[in-house]
Amino acid sequence: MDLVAGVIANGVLMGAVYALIAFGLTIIFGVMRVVNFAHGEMVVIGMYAGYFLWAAFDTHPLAAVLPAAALLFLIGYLLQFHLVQHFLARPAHVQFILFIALALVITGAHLVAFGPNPRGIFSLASFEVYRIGGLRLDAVRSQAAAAALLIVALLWAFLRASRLGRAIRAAADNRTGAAVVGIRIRHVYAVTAGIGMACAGAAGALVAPLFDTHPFLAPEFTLIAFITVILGGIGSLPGALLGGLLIGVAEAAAALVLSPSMKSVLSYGLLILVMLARPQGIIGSPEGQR
Amino acid sequence: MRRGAIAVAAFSGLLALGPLVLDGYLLSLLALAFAFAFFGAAWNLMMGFAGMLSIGHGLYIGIGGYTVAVLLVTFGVSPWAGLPLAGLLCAGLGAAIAWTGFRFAVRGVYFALLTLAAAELARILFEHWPFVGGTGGFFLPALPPGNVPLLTLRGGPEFFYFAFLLLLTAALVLTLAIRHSRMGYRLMAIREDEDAARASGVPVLRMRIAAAALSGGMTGIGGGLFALMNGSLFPNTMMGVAISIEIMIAPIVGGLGTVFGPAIGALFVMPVHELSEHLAQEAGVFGLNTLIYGLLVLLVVLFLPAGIGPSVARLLRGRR
Amino acid sequence: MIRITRRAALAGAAAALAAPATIRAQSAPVKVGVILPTSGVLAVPGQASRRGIDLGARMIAEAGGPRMEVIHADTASRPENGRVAAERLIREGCTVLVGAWDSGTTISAAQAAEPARIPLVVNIASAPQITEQGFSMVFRNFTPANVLIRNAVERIREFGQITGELPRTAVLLHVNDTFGTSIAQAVSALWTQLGIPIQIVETLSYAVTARDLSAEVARAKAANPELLMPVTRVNDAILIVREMVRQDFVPKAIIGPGSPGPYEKAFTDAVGRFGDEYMVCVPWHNPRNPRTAEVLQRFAREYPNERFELNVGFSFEAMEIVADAIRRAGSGDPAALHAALRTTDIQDHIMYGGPIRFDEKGQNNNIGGVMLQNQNQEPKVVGPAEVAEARAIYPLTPFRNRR
Amino acid sequence: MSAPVLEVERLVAGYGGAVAVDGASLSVGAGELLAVIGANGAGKTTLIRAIAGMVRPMSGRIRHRGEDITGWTSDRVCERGIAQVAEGRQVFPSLSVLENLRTGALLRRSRAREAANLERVMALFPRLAERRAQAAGTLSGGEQQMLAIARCLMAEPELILFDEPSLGLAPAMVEMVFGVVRRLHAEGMAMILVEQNVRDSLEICDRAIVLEGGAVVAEGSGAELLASDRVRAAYLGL
Repeated sequence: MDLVAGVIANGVLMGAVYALIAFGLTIIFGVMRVVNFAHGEMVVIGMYAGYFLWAAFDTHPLAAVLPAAALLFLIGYLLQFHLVQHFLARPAHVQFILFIALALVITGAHLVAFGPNPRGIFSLASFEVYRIGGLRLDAVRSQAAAAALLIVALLWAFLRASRLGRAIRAAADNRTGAAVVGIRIRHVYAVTAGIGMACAGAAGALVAPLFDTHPFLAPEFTLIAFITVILGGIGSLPGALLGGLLIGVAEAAAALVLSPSMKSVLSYGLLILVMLARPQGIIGSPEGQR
Repeated sequence: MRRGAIAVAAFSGLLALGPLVLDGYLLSLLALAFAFAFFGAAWNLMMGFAGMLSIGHGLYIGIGGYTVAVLLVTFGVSPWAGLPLAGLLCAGLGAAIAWTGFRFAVRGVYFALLTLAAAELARILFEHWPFVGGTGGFFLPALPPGNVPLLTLRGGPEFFYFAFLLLLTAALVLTLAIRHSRMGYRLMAIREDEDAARASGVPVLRMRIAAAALSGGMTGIGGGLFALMNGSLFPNTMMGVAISIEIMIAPIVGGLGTVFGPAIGALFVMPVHELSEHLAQEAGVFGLNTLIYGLLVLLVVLFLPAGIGPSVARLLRGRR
Repeated sequence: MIRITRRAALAGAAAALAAPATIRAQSAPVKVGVILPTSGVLAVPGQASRRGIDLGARMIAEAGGPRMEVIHADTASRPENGRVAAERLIREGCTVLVGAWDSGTTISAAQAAEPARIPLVVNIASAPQITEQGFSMVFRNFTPANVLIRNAVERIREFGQITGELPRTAVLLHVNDTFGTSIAQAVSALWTQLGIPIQIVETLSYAVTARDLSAEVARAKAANPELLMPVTRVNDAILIVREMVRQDFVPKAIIGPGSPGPYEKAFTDAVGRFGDEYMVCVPWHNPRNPRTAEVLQRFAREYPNERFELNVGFSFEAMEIVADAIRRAGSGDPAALHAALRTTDIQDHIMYGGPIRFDEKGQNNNIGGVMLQNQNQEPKVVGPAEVAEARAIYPLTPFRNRR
Repeated sequence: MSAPVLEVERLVAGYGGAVAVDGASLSVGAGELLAVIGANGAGKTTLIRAIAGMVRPMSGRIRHRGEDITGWTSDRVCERGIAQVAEGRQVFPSLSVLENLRTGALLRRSRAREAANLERVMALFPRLAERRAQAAGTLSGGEQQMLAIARCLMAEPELILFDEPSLGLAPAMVEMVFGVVRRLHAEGMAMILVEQNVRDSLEICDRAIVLEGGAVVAEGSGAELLASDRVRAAYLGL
């Protein structure tokens, strides 16, 4: 019983981190209608940021979250403002290749700059566990999950309550309307891209103590973010959260009952099922499916 | 149409003379370029003409490859029979996916992810299927001395050069014929505006299934030949995400929805790959090749929005 | 068992290094083409192999060996590039090829080497099929998965004799990639055949791209084995150890049969003392050979941040095999090189095992396997006794006592 | 007469290569209501969009209170107090009525007085006050038009560009829209009113221009144009 509970609990914790990654992807899509196929690469940049901060200053892994998010915000802002902006009106496959090219550039740059060797954070903190009854919850994962949920909650509040958040939601809802009321669309878009990529970067810093950082991790993150987003409903923020938790638990459950190497079968199966049966995602609105 | 046919004839005729002046290295490099040009042309039929974005075309390469290889090694069936069978199987798969997508109204990005999910599912299943060697891979025997390529459909660089050139030429002719046929116009009508096309009486479902089946079937045949060229098959390299993405780059760089786009794209991309690899080796900076390649693709999408093909065509026309 | 006396070793070294004047007098160096995945997903072992090649070439040149010019080609970890790379190197005048680390690329390159009649010395690639497909140009100085496991099983048996007991139950936890699968298949095929008294109570496989192995380790722990046998790459070995610490999973021993990973620097850097006492059975350099010590010192000087592991070692040795063949062939002619490679008989070499000889399929069957144990974050040979440099620690020190 | 609020001089604008506004000139004085009439495709909407900064003019000049604002982006134009009630209303369907209104107050010029303005527009449109928490997408067309006007007022504009505000509305709602326009006019707001409802707009305007093929072909007071045979024949069907 402890086995099942422990595995599922870990699934939930990982799910929260997936949700943060997916949150970033979905907000970019929801506002600009572009799919960031280089999202996983952004996570990896965040991981490197986390690793190097630890290596240089021996900081607590959580301390890297803000700097990583800030770095990725900047990257996202500049990329959107100067590059992606020009592709908004282009067809989906051209945007796709743009992001694939970006992904190649980032992977190549990582390989050139940091080499292929995996970089692991060795800190005693990464071996801690919290015990709740018979349940052992890994401390790093719990902290990562808590931080991820906190970030998601803060962003949600930001989008609801702040002036800029309202502008972002307005721009997502009706682009012409946003221009009509004088919203600086290009800036708002760039901020949105910044936030989306900052989510990926923060998630990267959070997982850096869990997975060792190397240049080729990215596609896995991109895929998981996609599946998560589609499950929850593309463009839906609560959907990203739900999708993340669902994927986390589903993978954990699959690792228990199936051969663990088959566990992504369940994710893909779930993905196909949702696409066929409820294309707007589990809690997304049909609006999102444009 | 006539000018296009002349262009195809000139293109293929010129390349057919290649072995007179090229050595084994350039031949095998070009064979690889033709292979990717062919995959690109097949993919282009679906995306460029019917507007169905498939990011899981590795599925057909893999299924085609394994079909031919397993038939050959396990059952002793000649690739002469294996290749058409692979084509039929993949055409069926393509049709099934197109039908599923249509039936459940899976559009745009969703359709793309459906194709990706299908390819990934197939990859994982093959990785757990001992009959095809799982992740351990599936190997073809070495060619015996005195091998007759036309019999075994396996051989040296020259054989694969001609084999893929032939496939590519066939694909170009087919693309050209379709482009100027009623089917071509219907497909492009669907691409431009599906609802309008349906309103004006285009049988959207039939057209989409036809395009997907044709594209899948062609890719399957190419995948079979690709496996014969590689000599070994692994689910990850034959149908992973990497190859699915790789085959899209050439047609988009070359010019989507044009007859020659995929070929021009592949003939541009391959040397870039090779030169950047050289450069990386010379500089001793590993990974530089990925960086250069990514930057070049980026530059092309930035500055040649329609792809290299149309820009070259405009340049040629401008000269006249 | 193979025994190498000190005298034989010295004689061999002298023979290998003292090239006859006739060769040195020749003007053109022999071009050696090296095909490796130095970029792409296999870049880690690809670049490690490259270090072995480069070091080998330099040391051979300095010792007055036959003149060689090494030309590198990168496959970007894509098998179809193996053929193109081989064709290119052949065009550039290479008369012998070395490569290509992974099995798919090796086959692809062999297909170009075969009709061109250019020998291909395989540094690393473990699929048993490589030497079973009928290629006449392939010479593999690496153990296929089945031999790897045969050696590993031998080491585990010996280990029982040293410690006085063997664990009774085991869980096999393996990565589901080409290598991991071949190893797992070989384990299940050989285990009963060789009469190992350890019962494998569960076999678990996970995807090579796994991001999280908590569930897998939890399942392994639930089976409560005395022995954990992980077959991993480096990343997942790290993940497994971290999870074992967190879940406080302490079997009596961790032994990875034929598994890469734990001896790599990335591993010991990432898990530190928690990675100590982790054992693997792999082909390895012979620490008792004085030449090995020399090579290791030189490597440490030239690559202070890297570790000399088996990718480096076998790539280094591939260069020695090539140099030896050139010396005996007396020319760079591929046919002569091929004939020389067929009759290769190198007594003294840095990797542990018997003399390097290739059978009619091009396989070297004399490669040994050692048992390595991480001690103080360095892999140490703990078996067999004739080459051991440290005593094995058994049973495993609980992780909670290491904080 | 004081300096005009807005002057447009020989404006040329369009989309892609197509020219929709071809050399139009106009001016709006303080507190003046200028009606723009013309057939479909005459360039009315493009004219509005060019002034609002949503289409970049190809040539010509736009001046606001003497300052050249040609080619400015929409946010800067809005910031100067030129607000738009756009064609198709352009509300934010998934945002609540209240949130929609608050998007009108994102500009620096009116940000500080958001609460007061909110009270004012709620008083002006009690219907919106009732539905403040409802998503804008669920409102009726007339209510959405109220929302669009109210949102525009949140910016404290000094010139409002109305683009077909009565299009597709029920007669009672058309009545309401004209009532609001009249009221704003009475309060001294400068406005440009583009309408297919030619008679009503000519009746309430101070001055009107007729646009044909993107150029101004007639100009005069509302009464003058109502009396013109050409206008009567072309736009009033008489």
